[in-house]
Amino acid sequence: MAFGKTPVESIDALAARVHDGAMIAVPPDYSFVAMAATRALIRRGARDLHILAVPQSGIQADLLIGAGCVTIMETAAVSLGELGAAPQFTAAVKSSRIEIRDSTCPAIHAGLQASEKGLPFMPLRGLIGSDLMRIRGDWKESENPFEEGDRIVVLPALKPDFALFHSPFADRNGNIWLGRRRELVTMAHAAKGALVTVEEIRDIDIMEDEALAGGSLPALYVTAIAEAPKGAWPLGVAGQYEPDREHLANYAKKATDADGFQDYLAEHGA
Amino acid sequence: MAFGKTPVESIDALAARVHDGAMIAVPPDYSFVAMAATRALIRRGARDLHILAVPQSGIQADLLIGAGCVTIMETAAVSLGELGAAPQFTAAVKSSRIEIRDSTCPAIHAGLQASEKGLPFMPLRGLIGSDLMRIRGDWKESENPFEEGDRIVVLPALKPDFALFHSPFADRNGNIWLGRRRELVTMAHAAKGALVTVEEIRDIDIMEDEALAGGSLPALYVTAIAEAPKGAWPLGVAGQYEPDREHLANYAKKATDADGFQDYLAEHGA
Amino acid sequence: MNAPKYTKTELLIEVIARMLDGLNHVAVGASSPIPGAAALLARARSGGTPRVSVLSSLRHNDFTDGARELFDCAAQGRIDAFFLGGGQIDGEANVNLVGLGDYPKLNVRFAGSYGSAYLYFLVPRVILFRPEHSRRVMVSKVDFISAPGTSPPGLYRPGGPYALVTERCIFSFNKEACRFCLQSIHEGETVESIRKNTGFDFDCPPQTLQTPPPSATALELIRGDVGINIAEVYPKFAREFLSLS
Amino acid sequence: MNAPKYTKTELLIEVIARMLDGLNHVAVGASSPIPGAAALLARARSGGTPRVSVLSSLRHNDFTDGARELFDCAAQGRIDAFFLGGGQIDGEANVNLVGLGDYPKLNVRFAGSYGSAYLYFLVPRVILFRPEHSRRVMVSKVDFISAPGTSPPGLYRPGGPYALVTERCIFSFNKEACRFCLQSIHEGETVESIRKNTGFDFDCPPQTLQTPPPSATALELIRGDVGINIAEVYPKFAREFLSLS
Repeated sequence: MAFGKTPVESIDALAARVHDGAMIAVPPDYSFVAMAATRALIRRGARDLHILAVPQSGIQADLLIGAGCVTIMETAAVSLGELGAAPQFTAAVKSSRIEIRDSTCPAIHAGLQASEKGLPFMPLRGLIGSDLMRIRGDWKESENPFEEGDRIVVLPALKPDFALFHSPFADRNGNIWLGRRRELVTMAHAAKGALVTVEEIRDIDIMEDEALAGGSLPALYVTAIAEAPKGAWPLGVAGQYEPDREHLANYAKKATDADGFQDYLAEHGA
Repeated sequence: MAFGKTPVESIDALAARVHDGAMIAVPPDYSFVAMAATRALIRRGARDLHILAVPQSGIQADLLIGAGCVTIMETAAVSLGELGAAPQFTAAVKSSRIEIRDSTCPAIHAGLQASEKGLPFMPLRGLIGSDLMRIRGDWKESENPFEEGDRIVVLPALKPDFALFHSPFADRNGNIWLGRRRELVTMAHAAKGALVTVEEIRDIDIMEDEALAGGSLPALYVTAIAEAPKGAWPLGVAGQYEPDREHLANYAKKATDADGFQDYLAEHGA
Repeated sequence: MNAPKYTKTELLIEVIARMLDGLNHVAVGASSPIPGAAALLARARSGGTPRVSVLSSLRHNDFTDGARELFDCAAQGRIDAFFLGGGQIDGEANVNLVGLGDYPKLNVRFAGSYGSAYLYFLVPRVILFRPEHSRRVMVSKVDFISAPGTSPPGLYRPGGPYALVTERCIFSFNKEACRFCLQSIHEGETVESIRKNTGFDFDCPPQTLQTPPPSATALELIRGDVGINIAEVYPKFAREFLSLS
Repeated sequence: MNAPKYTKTELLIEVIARMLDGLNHVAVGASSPIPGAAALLARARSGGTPRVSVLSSLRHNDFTDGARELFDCAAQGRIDAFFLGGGQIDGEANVNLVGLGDYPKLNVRFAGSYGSAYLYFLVPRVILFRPEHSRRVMVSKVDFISAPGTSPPGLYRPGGPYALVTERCIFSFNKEACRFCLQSIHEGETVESIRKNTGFDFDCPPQTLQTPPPSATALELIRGDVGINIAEVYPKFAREFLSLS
């Protein structure tokens, strides 16, 4: 089945498009995280993923890291928020099982905007004097070409293979509604393709409704869509369902040791 | 009267905020042009304006130029579209009555995005080998810091004093709805302040409606609002009213000579 | 069976549409009614391929991120074809959208360069379209280069000129030689009439092809859906140059 | 009349809120329940000034252009105050949000730098907030500089540290001397207890001020509207540390 030119497929078919070694951009926990697709990635045994958190992540990154799917984690932070440290992330970094590319939120946004604009780099204020500049061999100090002596950092473009996220709905033509979550629009523009799970597919044309069109991502950027009701669970979708706080607290407790983490995976179908 | 912290005032009071010599950014003819405010600017005898068309303009720029309000016109183009050349613009450029800063659409967007991001410059592809590079003393050829020999242009930030545009509605807190016209959001972010005329003020909170919020500009960026029903006339507002094509054709004819232009101004209250 | 009668406008729409068949995404800029109609025609007869984004149209416009999205999208490699005109076009495919004479004190001022200085570099298939084919327009050297036809090796330039379509003929562009080559001439023209009206030198194949007339299907679409849709953005054009059925 | 009883959390909310009075726009980042409550308190008692943007809140969030807008807005000079924590904070106001030990093989790993390496440079009034005030946190030199407290002259830096608020005291920061100065101590503390628990040297005024307790109005708001609103984003915090009426 396909709406317009964008295929609508099963969550496992969608996850299978993420090849081993792919760089995938994902949103923060509060914003339309494709958790059902994340479990599908773990089920299919994805390997060597380069996860780019835009700009931070939580349980999604922790699950993928714990399940051995991740080789590179690029992020401004990984945390379970009020529930504390992300246990699998923390353990993997300390034991060097993954390569951590510590970044800072605006650097990730700027790197994606560079790709969005087809630019090889983007300048950014701040950063100079932080140890991030020391450890990021790919960030460079440069000079403002319009003012001698004004030092400024330049960052290389970040070009993910896929942007992977969830949305309240797609329309019959494959357009995706995202409302205020415009970092997902930028992510999709910057990536080679977007893989999107949706609560539902509505038989409407988003582009015919000016109110909806302004908060949408055109099908043009979407590689494939999978219908996934409650697809952000145990995280929430603003205005539709709350995060499952009990479940998340249980995860935070269980995932602190390897056995508990494996139990969790087995129990929750990943 | 003020909604939230944003003053709501008369169209003349709003226009009076534009001081002589101000740099003001304006949208293209198809998109929410503040024509009533433009007539108010002419009424108050604004002088030495630096008009930045984002990225092109039509009757708005032509009127302001003809009325002697403009010293610098920075734009990718000025044209009356199907109705042909913009007569007052054309005459003013040929007689050197205004300084024309010829640009190209993406360079204007990039310069505004630089200001939006608080950056002193933005790189851009293309341009090299065009005569625009020759005549724009403020554009520089540079090198991609991540690839030796890869030449790329850098453009200085464009920081307007005001973004001036029209919108279908504001809410009671001074938030402005713009739908898909997101170049107006960028314009407002980049400018020191936004002056916005609206068809109406609705007694709602845009931020409480996720569908509307995604296509809106927060009051945070808005200096002042004026209610101006049919405020884009003789241009249109998508979904609300069409351009007044007869009026525009009449303008195109009249404005080709100085007397006809003055007649037009007198007749239409500018 | 006689071939159906057609206007020059209809021929030009069909000629351009043929250059778009099989592409994924075609964008159409300002003041481009004929290219806009061509893109809609290509889409209509292929069941939705290519996607068409007509700037300043609400209905035929996939963009939702403001006016910059067209340019970003092109830089991402997501736009396969675009159209440029020109007050002057020269034999090296340089285009001039700024004016005639010595800049800035021009004898004739055009509207301005629009996005040409950028899109010409980034869109793989840029179709130059200028109906008027005279020595006034097709010049040996443009007075002002809004966008250059070619760039030196090493400069990032995935895009460039693909063809030049006029009221008299179609030229293809040879990037290596940096010259136009006559591809086909429209009904009523000869190689000599082209040469006489062209200010630049160009290559000719051994045999001159005639531009085929629009098909009956194309004409039906142009006079139907395509015309109705282009009238949204270009009402004057649709009224004056299309005989809508 | 006895002063009303209050918790340490309530005191800290009030202490920070006082630093925000009169500002136009305060933004609150991730994992910042007390600063978030302080910003809402400052707004509540001034009739809507300052604007407050709480990230990850829908209700108290003016941003509509995606996650980058906070950072762009700060660079535009439109955010007057922001908050940073730190697993370690040193006497030169450097903050470490990355971990303890030699990077990348750390003994303790924190969440990460978030936006610190940028916002610390651009927001005029960055308030460092870390309740735990021990030699483990307040160190002589951080193991990793997520964001430096000061920058050499000539570097573009309109922002920087304004104060450091802990469970024991308030420090102000002297940019020229690149040192903290004790501003006031909370009830139950002495200069000696502060020195004993601080791993860096700091300046002391001749007379030590006591941090004033929260006003009855402040407490009423914290236990009412402010608490209810902060619970939207930090339900666990609101449940455990605020006694909502």
